[in-house]
Amino acid sequence: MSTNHTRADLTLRLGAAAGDGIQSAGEIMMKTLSRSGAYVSTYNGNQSLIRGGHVWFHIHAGEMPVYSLGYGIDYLIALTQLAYDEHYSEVNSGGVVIYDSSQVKAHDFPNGVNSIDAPLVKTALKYDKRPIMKNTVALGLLGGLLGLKFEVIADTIGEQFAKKPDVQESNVAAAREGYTFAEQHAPETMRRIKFDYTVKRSIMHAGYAVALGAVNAGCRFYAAYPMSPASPIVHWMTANARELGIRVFLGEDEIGVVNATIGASFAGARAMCATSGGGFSLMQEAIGQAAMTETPLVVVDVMRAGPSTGLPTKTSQGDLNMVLGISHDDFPRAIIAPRSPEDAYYLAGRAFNLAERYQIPVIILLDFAIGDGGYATIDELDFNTLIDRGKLVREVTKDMTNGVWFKRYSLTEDGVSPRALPGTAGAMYVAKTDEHDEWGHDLSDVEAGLRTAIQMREKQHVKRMSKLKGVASEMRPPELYGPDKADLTLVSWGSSALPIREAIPVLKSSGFSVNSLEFFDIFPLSADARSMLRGASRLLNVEQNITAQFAKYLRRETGIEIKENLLKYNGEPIYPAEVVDAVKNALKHEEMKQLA
Amino acid sequence: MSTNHTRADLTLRLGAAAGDGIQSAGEIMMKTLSRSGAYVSTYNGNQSLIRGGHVWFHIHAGEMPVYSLGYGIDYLIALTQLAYDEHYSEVNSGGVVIYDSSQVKAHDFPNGVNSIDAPLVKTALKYDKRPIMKNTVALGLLGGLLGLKFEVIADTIGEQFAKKPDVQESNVAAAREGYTFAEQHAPETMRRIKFDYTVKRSIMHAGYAVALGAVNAGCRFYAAYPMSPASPIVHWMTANARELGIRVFLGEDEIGVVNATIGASFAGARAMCATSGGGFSLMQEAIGQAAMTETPLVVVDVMRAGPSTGLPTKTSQGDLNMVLGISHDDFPRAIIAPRSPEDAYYLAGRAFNLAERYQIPVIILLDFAIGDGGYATIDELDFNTLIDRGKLVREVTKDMTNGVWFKRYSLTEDGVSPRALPGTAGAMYVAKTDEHDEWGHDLSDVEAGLRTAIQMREKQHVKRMSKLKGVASEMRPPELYGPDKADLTLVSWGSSALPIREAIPVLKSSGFSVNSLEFFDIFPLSADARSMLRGASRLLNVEQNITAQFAKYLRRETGIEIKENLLKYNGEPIYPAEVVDAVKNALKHEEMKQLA
Amino acid sequence: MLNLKLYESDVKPDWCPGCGDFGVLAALKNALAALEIPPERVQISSGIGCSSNLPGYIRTFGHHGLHGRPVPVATGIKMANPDMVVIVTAGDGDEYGIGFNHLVHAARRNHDIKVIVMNNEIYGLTTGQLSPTSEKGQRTKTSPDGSIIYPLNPLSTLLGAGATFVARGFSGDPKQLSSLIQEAIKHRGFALIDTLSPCVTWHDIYDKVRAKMYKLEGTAHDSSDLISAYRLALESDRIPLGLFYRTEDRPSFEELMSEDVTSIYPVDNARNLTAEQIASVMARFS
Amino acid sequence: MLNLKLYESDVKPDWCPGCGDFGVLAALKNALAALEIPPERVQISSGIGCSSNLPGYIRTFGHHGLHGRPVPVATGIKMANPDMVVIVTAGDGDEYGIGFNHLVHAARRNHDIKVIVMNNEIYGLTTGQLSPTSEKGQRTKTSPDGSIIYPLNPLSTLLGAGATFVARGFSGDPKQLSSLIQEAIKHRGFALIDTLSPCVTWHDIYDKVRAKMYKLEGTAHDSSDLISAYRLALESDRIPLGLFYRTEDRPSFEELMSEDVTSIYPVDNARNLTAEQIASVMARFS
Ligand SMILES: Cc1ncc(C[n+]2csc(CCOP(=O)(O)OP(=O)(O)O)c2C)c(N)n1
Ligand SMILES: Cc1ncc(C[n+]2csc(CCOP(=O)(O)OP(=O)(O)O)c2C)c(N)n1
Ligand code: SF4
Ligand code: SF4
Ligand SMILES: [Mg+2]
Ligand SMILES: [Mg+2]
Repeated sequence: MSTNHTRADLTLRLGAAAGDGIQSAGEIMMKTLSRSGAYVSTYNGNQSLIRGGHVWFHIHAGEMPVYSLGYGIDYLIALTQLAYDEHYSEVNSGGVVIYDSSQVKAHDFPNGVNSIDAPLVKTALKYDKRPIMKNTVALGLLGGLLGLKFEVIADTIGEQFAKKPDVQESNVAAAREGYTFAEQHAPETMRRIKFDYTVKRSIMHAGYAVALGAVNAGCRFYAAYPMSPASPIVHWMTANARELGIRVFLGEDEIGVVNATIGASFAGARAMCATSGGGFSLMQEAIGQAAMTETPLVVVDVMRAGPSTGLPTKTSQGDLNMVLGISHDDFPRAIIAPRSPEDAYYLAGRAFNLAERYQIPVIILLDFAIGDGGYATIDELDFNTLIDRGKLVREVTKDMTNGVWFKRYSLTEDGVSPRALPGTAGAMYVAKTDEHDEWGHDLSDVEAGLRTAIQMREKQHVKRMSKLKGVASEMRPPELYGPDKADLTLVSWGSSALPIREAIPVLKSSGFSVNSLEFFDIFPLSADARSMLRGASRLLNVEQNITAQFAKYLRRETGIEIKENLLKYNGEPIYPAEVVDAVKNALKHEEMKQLA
Repeated sequence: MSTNHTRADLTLRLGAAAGDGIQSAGEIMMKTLSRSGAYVSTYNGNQSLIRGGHVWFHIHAGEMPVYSLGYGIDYLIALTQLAYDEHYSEVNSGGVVIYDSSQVKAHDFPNGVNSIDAPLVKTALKYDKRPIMKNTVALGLLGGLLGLKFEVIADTIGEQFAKKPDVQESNVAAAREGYTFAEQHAPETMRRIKFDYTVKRSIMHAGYAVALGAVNAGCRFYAAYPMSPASPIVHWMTANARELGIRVFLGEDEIGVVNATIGASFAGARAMCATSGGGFSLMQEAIGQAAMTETPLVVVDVMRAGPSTGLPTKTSQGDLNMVLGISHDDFPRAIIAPRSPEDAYYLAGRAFNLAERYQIPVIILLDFAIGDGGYATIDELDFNTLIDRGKLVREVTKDMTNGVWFKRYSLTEDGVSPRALPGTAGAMYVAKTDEHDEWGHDLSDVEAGLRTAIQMREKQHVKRMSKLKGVASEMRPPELYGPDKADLTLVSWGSSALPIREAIPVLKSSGFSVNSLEFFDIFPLSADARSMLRGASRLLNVEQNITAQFAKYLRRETGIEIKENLLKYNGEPIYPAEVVDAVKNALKHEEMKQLA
Repeated sequence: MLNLKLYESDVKPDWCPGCGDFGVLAALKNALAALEIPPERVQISSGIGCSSNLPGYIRTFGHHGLHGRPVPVATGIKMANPDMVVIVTAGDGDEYGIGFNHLVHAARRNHDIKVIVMNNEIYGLTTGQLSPTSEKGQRTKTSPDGSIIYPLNPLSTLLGAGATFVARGFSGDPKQLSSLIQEAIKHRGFALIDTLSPCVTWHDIYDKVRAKMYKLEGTAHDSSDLISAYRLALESDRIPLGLFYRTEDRPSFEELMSEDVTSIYPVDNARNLTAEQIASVMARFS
Repeated sequence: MLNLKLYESDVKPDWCPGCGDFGVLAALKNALAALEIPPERVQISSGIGCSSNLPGYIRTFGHHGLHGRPVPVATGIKMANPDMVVIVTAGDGDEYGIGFNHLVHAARRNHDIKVIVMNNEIYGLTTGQLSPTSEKGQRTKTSPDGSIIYPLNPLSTLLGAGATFVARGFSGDPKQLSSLIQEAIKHRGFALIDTLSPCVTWHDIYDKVRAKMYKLEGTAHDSSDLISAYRLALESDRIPLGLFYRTEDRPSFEELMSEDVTSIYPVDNARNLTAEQIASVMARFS
């Protein structure tokens, strides 16, 4: 692969067996690059197993913001034969393959690709009986090739091994050997970028970002049952529980988890839980419960490739239909799909405001690609974010009670009834999953089917659903990326926006006029979405599932049928080159038609 | 209410407190009418409690087929004041209200309504210390008014009390007193129908019908956790388990239930389970599992009004979005919504054929109105139904194995791979919820992300989804009810077809030209559905949920937006009169526009 | 003793006349009044079932949620607001059937919640099907010829799972039941009171219970002896009523949590992170 | 003894070198060969987890299903085809966490399935989080400062729930484990073998087990004595290995079912109702 473009960026890929420490090496390189002033975006090609197999870590780094995996591979480190065989064909012309011929047989090189046969294992064996430091040697070598300052590499390594002082020093030394080797063996032409050691930027993936955004928004109750790729969130929460005062509930299953979250929210905490598709399925009944009792709830679903167990460490955007149809019968909800870690941070905070303002469940859809599989550089975060707890009654006035009960489900114009928390004097009420009247009394037993109860049921059902009007008024339309007018408008939701952002400049340089509508507020759909879609001269939908769930949803809501789709559903992330190809095919095809 | 029409039918309503035995009385009357040659259709207005409150039983009987509740009330038995207050205003002109002035204060009578003040309690007290037989007296009275043969009433009562011989006789005697009272006090003009004691027809509701259809199709494993309104199915299954050889699993919860059903199906049984929305939510993860392991599965969801616990004994069609989006990521499924008990019987059998032919989950959507809440007369059933178990391998040939494993997930043109059952020699394989290759080997661990695994994932995902093509080719288009051409076409799915059938002749007699498209094969949509919808001059959608889920689904699939809707979502069944009104409003409105 | 009127709802219970649950409701009100816990400090969570309708009939905070899930809801409430007295009232189907796993794990974690199970050995609200505690041979709507299934013994199972307070009450003896509830509330951590509460409509066990019951108070039983409690739980000829087992050796989950999470502030007081917290957190993201 | 090769898969286990699960796999193959059960008569169900990958590594029928659900799947299989020898192999998270309720109820109903839990006191596949059997104080990814939660004792809980066969094995002793598996298969009904199977990557308990273990064979323990089994299960200073409890007094669910449902025919032979059946059924619908 060798899509040429002019941006000052480069791509690195490290491939090895699980247990070889490739993720750790990749993270060190990512941090080093970031601390050297580069924007980074990474992808973790891992497997659902603990040792062996084949894993890889990909870094895209640039002088300007980067969003996804970039184009091809500029630097490939292949620690195993499998890593070599799998990746060498993607190395760009002018790129470098680094391997150790004592381990890997380099059988074939694409045109214009440099190779460096380095004694990685031999060097590593100087420091340990087992060659476990071969990745560190390679890391140093790579740093040397890239022209990174060794001190930055050394510091990052030191940090990584802070808890193992015995191997800290030897790792740094091993890296230095690699670094020196690079200085001696660097090929003449290599893609390089400029570094700037004065800037400081943060890097995180959307799993951590959503956690940070939640906690900064006042979330102090988190519940989870481990599930890839949502687990980083619970790891972060437990690691920070002490310092930030987070109460963490580690449930016996996802049903316990979501019900405890609902309990905590009912009691007044800003509370959240996260899982992936299988766990989310189990939570559905309880999400309906929260909607019916009008208890605010924020649930994160980090999507992975399914159906069923599927590919636990691979990415997908296949859960939209599920969250559009959570549990039985109609209830209000909001669905939000951050495009990036930054989005995740801000939208998590906003999710709590929406959840509390409208007393509804808010679903945040992330995916493996940005949620666990990839770190990215983020702009400086604003921590002074709005916290709006909605209609929260701290003191009960006479009109709110009948002397016995608090009027929890009062019929109001906006559909939102004032809420009081357990412990508030005079505010006693029963949260009800049965249909109920304004006082929270059952309409399902002695009243059911009576004229008055039928009317009250209608009113309560309408009241709940009418909250969607308010939510819709807060939903943001898709953001336009690229030029205002274009021959083709790409449509995406959530993380699929990112590879598109990297495709647009490349397409432009090839003379294609393309822009992109990035949806992140998914349901209810913003009122402007329809006209924006209508305004486009031609639409091509990009998403990661096999049935074009989002395009179908848009058709359901707007009547607009998007006939061209780039659908990826093999578990791998979308590469910008795939977007480029899809657009070129579409537009060329169009030209052909016009000529004919 | 007094919509006049010309059909030879009548409507009866019995209202009382729960525990007063009104359901039993209603069933006796229903059977008596059926055994007297009338077509019947009933509705059970009950509550989610055991004693007290207010319940009612409605019977629509006719010389010609009847489908739903008919128009207004011709005969009202009001055993309690509440029953009187709730129902008297619906009594048709020329109708009769039967009450006992020692219990009920008749404060108001609509125009042209007859009343009979009968000593129900006094008579009942002759037979027991407590007036529990007042409903039997009323029953006899009603029979007398209707001109039914007393022997038929007596036989049916005798049958009902077969297990309590001590009260059998006294009940018959009490009924006879009521019957005699009627002969003496019958008002002059009453709506009556002709009886024919020679015909024999069956009556059942869709819950029993779906069970019967399943068992006749060879289903011999049934699993359940009780839930209204799905419980009648498990009651029927356990009652018939011994005689019909059904193995019944009473699980600890719905998750256990559906997984055991999947296990039984995997082992070779035709297996089914049923629940309502809340339980269905819990089953979702496992339904995804069945799709992934390609294990046939039939699940019945008897819908009730929600969300959440909602109104357990009230009706709804609110679960469509849920079953369109079951669990995460895409997998093939079929969704079927019987309109009536007869439909339920035949479609249950067909569901097993679809499930086994395509090795997919098939969801049958019933609702309270036809599923538990209402019996109806059915035509004679055909028990000689097709049983097609699909590609079931009884003997393994060489090409099916590699000497170790059976090639369970072989890539085939129609997407369906031959299946073998545990116990079959040489057919060992592992059913997998992880993505897998043709041999059922994991693609999620050591293979994940490798080029070959990525390709195989794509193929297996496409293979599974491609089965939908076959399913779609078997899906039937909506059935047209009424004239071929009409000014307005009503659209409905499942049980909503029935009140429409009773509205169309009434509309016709008022000069409105209306027909109806009855959908019952819901997903995938039959290819003809679109053109049939397009062919209509004007569409009005009728369904029982607040967001018009089916209309939205049709828009998603066909692009056709149905702008006029009759949506009912208060838990009560749709009355034909409501359809009549909706159509008249729509068409009158249209006329007005044309005049203006 | 607070005035019982404080806890009075304006809703009449929809239970059948004679239902055991009336006795449980009376005992619960009595216990709260006796311990002088004002209504606004009490949180009752329930599931779905006849018994689970209880929260509507007592004036405290209530959460009438999903079938089988009141325990995790209660746990979340207690963790978020440890000042509340958190009680679960539910049925045998709810707690020993669909919700049993939550009960077991709440018990072993020793969450400070008190669970009163109204055990009538039947699914009442769904009109009388087999429950996990239905006896072998019992005829119900789902076992018309008599059940072939062995019942679950909730007491021996919970004892095995490490519950720190296990008792059995009887709705026909609201006085004893009230004192068991009071003990449970005073207990440090999780408490289960399996309460025999007959369903007069679908499966009336009044006679059975009255014939076989005896009270542990005054017997030689030592409620700190786990093995002896276990032996009692296995008794089937007679039905012991009272406190089977209690240990105060284990701090509750909430006690341990409060020690562990150092900077807890009232959860209802949501605010942004402090500058120090931000600095410390962000340092790890660079 | 059948040839072990019969059970050989062509897939190499993806377990870490040294993982305890290798020993369990070996013991299982050995037990099946010793009992001379041909591969096509064996059905293994598993959940999700490192341990649950086992079915791919042994040539029998397998169902590698959902996390926590292998027990009901196995139950359905056994009820549908009682001729199969039905075994569940899964992890502690799978069976004692998310799936525990199914286990408890399968035990009390005495379904004829044999459950081998590979208990490593950790969630292995998800990279090392707290499991229900993790010890108090254990440091994991979800308890970085040491867990504050009491572990679940699966043996005492299952004994309390009425399990008819309860044993503990150790992957480091495949010989004893094989004989426990053989006993379990021969047992009339449900069997649980809690099998300590160390995770060398996230929580290595080899040393702990080796230091504290002892075998019940040859001790005075009477495996028909429930109270004594219960006492053993509570032991924490030492780790008893072997058969804790077995009773053959209760017929299995499947035995009772076959007596109850008189006209059972092979379930894979689906056909329409007979004329007599139709007549009898339809009579009730008139
Ligand atoms: C998920 C789910 N499954 C099933 C039901 C139906 N359901 C309602 S109450 C109940 C059982 C009630 O029995 P129990 O808990 O013993 O309470 P009781 O009525 O006997 O007091 C069931 C099965 C439900 N509401 N939700
Ligand atoms: C519903 C659901 N929740 C969570 C997960 C994620 N998950 C996969 S394996 C596992 C735990 C594995 O632990 P254990 O059962 O002890 O097996 P081990 O890997 O230790 O052998 C979890 C939580 C899942 N697959 N499904
Ligand atoms: S049905 Fe039984 S449990 Fe329910 S209220 Fe009546 S007596 Fe009580
Ligand atoms: S992570 Fe642990 S349990 Fe999983 S394979 Fe490795 S050693 Fe075994
Ligand atoms: Mg009960
Ligand atoms: Mg484990």
